[in-house]
Amino acid sequence: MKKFMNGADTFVAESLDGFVRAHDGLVMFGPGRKFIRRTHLKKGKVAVISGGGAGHEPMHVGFVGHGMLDAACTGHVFTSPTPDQVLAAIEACDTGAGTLLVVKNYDGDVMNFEMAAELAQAGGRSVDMVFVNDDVATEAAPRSTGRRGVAGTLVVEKIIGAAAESGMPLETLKRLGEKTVAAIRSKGVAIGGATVPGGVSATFALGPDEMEMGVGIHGEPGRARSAFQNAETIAGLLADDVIRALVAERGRDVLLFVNGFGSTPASELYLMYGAMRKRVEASDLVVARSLVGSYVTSLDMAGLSVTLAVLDATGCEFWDAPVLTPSLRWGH
Amino acid sequence: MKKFMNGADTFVAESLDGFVRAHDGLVMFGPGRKFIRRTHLKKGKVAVISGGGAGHEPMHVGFVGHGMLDAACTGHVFTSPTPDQVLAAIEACDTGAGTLLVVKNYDGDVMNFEMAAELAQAGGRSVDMVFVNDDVATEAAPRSTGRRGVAGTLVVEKIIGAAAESGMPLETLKRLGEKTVAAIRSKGVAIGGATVPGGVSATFALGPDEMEMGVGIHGEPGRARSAFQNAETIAGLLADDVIRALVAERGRDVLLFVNGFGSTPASELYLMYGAMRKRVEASDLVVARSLVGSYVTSLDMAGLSVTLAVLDATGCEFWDAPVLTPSLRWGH
Amino acid sequence: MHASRPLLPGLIEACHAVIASNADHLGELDRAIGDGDHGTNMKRGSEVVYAERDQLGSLPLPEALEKIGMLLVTTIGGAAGPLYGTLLIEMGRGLRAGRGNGVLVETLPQAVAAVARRGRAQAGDKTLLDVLYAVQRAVLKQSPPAEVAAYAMSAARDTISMKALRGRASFLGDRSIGHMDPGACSCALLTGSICRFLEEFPPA
Amino acid sequence: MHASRPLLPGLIEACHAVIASNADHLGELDRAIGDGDHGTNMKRGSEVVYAERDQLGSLPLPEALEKIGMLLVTTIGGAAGPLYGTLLIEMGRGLRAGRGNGVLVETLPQAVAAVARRGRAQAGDKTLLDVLYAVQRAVLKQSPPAEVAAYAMSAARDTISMKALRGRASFLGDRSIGHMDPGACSCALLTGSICRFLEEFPPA
Ligand SMILES: Nc1ncnc2c1ncn2[C@@H]1O[C@H](COP(=O)(O)OP(=O)(O)O)[C@@H](O)[C@H]1O
Ligand SMILES: Nc1ncnc2c1ncn2[C@@H]1O[C@H](COP(=O)(O)OP(=O)(O)O)[C@@H](O)[C@H]1O
Ligand SMILES: [Mg+2]
Ligand SMILES: [Mg+2]
Ligand SMILES: [Mg+2]
Ligand SMILES: [Mg+2]
Repeated sequence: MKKFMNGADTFVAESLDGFVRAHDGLVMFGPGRKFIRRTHLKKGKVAVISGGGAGHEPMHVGFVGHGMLDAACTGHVFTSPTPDQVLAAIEACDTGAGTLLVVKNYDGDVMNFEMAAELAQAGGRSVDMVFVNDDVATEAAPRSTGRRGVAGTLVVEKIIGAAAESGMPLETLKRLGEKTVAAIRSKGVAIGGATVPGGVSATFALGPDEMEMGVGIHGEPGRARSAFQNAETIAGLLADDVIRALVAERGRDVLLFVNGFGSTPASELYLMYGAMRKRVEASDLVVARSLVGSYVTSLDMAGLSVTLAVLDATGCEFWDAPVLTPSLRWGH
Repeated sequence: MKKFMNGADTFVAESLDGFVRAHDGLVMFGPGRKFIRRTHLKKGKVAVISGGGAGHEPMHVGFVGHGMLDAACTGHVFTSPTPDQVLAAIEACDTGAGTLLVVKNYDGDVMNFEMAAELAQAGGRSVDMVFVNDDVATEAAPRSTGRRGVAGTLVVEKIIGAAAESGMPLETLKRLGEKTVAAIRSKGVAIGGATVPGGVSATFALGPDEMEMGVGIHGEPGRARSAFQNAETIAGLLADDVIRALVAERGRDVLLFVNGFGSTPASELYLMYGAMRKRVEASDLVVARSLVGSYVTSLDMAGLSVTLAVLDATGCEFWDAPVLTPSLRWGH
Repeated sequence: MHASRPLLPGLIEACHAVIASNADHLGELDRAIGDGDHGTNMKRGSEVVYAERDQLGSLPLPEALEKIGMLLVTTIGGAAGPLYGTLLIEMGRGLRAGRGNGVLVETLPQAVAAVARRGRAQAGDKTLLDVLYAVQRAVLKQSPPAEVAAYAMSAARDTISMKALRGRASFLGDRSIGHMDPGACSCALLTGSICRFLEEFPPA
Repeated sequence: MHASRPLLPGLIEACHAVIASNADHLGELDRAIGDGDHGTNMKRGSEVVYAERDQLGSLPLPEALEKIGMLLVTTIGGAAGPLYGTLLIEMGRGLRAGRGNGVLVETLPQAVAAVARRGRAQAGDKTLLDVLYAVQRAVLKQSPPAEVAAYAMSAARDTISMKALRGRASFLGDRSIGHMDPGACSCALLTGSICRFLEEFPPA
């Protein structure tokens, strides 16, 4: 597979190195390059830290900065970072008001972040966690891992990040995080698999007229393979599932976020945004905020996801609040 | 070819429609949807207008807004817009200080914009043009079209846009534009062709170990096909050519812009940014500003380009000036 | 078909038909040394003109030609739009201004010169101009239609060995050699189609 | 090889070898119902432990086990890191705390329970726990090494027909049925390798 890299072993490290150099002033490496943090911490603010496997760029490192994350820990490709990375980030960014970890709901991520939280707590720090689980393609059974976290993570990090910036204390922030998570649902479709650095082929192969519905962001197969359709039909399949899962009353304000998985051009994302928006409005929801772009990716996977988040007045306020990160900026 | 669309004929119109809806408040359609303009014009400012074929999104429409363009005209895929589109944009955005058209150097674009300029001038308006020609893969012969315009167009639009916002009059603005163009060079590489909506195959086919060097942004073949290489080597091939063509004295400040062509993930762009930066610094140039992202694309082409722009103090100032557009935002 | 068939709508139909059946081929030529859209560009233009053919047929010839040119300019875009558009606009204006004593072909030299100015191009640059110059030469020496068509196609073939100096193909440098220029091809095809029509239905 | 070979470095070598030669297979299993990295994850972990084998061999067994666990936790990441790490850390801590009268295998129940707590998982969830429980049962009834290994592999095979309730495979729902769980496979492979080593070089 042709990839712009020097070798699979150094891929993540070299990519992060380029990232930090491109955005120096805004972000910097922590000791031992275990995490990337914002250059200037704000004393007395709850530290908001996230992270996950590499391959989702610009998430999470692209969301480090004023109004969003204090630090992000990156693991190997599609592999959760280790507890020592997260612990080091907590120790660097906790300025006294404690730390909230935003974790996507994968057992690997949950366990590694949890071990870090336990170690930090054993060291006397206040640490709490919010788990993002927005993917409706993965329904929660009574005794299972439940829904995984996908593009909705960006929304949680933005809203929590803004609330933390406003001085919200840890407990309230965690509650806001849980409320935010509960009001977000996503669904994705792929028209081509991801190629992992060093891998010999795509994570799954699709025929020229096939698509994979209900995919996540790790190049894994989705819930079902079916015939490729036109934009209207796909928009319907995605949006209807998400709207149904959201159980929002008519007339509510929502954020509509169309997210590319890595190799879907902006023109197609915008086209799908238009198609989804019609669906959402036909369900008597009000598209009050929008985001379109490849923010939560799966290496070079072709495809996209749609995320809907119900926003109350507080949610809108925190969504609109100033953010200054490598990948999201507004409101200054 | 699998594309998120309803049909090739409606692809551009539906994509632009989604774009305007996603960014309403910032941008709007002009009459007859002939162009997209910023919602609020600034009286007495020179209007800066650009445009080109569709397929380069987010360029140019993504650069409409405060500090950059007043309007952008989009043609069919890879086809220059028509003179009536450009004329309509001029008529809507000229608030008395005249209009500067930023045009990429393709005969089609040049002729259509020129016809529009002539019509506007015949109607008594002041209109001038700046032609961007940054691609070193296309060397200028005495009697030829010369170098084509590629990703450096973003830099010209940013700097000219900021200068216009500062109140610079038309003549001075045109001179600044020409000076800026003269100090920008780019070169691109593709590892896969583009698939045009409605087309049955990619614009060119590459073997699993091949790359096309010196490509533009219209899915056209480049200057030479060669064996795919690792990131260091490709960075060298691109950066060295661009540095050589730039003929900048040692110690000069430059902007280093690594641009994805549509389906190259951010992780690989950042990795290449790091590799290029080493090359640039080894040539005793100072990377004073950076930009990494898929801004000037060629539909879903896989590959990237590197752009270097020598920045003097004025250039830095206009580059840093506030910009608030759908796709570029900083400094507010 | 009968000889009293109105000239302009007939010519428009003929041009529309030749573009429709050759659009894919033109696209392929353009994919080799350009951006692959010359077929769809020409088709888009010819369809708009075709849709207006009756209305255009009811106009005096100079106005009709100018109108066709404007339609091409405002629908084609790209390089082909301004070039074919300029050709027809200038012929119409020439006729109206009484150039060449009202003989249509006599307006060609000035119209072709306007195309060359618009494109900043010369003979030998591997563009549709190479065909236009050939047509102009043949027409001015009053060659019969079949011969004019043959000259045009031969001029288009001559572009194969040329290195492009204008248009997108120029960006390819030496790699442009060995391919027929798409604009030259469309121009020769249109010429052929017009000439065949004029042979079959000679204007009164 | 000779019988006086030191136990821990030998076991480490055996584990390293079985992972090295099965990494691609583990990756493939994980590609089917996970994210394809289980092979490289296990390899990364085993290589770090392998590089430290002599130093680890010089430590008292409880400390060595804990240290190996920490190495796995800090190098593997993903789900496998905390799970295998917890197993070894807890066995080491158990030994040190005098659990099971200093008999290594007697520390298994509490260590496996810690793994289950960390993973919030139960028997039948289609994870490496299904193999760990089988090993624990066999070991506690003092089955000979070859039999323990057979139980482990059979438990791994039993995961094929299960529907995953934990880990990434759970996201696939019914689509997870029909594939062996990668973690169960690595766990059975490691068990087999350890058992073969212990048969060949029975500890003093
Ligand atoms: N400067 C020019 N002068 C004359 N003819 C030109 C010029 N540039 C391009 N052409 C003609 O236009 C043709 C390409 O038209 P088309 O593909 O429709 O536009 P574009 O090149 O903008 O995609 C070329 O094959 C050539 O014959
Ligand atoms: N919650 C859990 N409890 C027990 N075992 C688990 C759990 N989640 C995953 N596993 C085991 O981990 C294996 C996957 O490991 P690995 O691929 O290295 O990590 P990841 O799933 O993070 O990519 C699964 O095959 C399964 O055996
Ligand atoms: Mg993983
Ligand atoms: Mg074109
Ligand atoms: Mg073309
Ligand atoms: Mg895995």
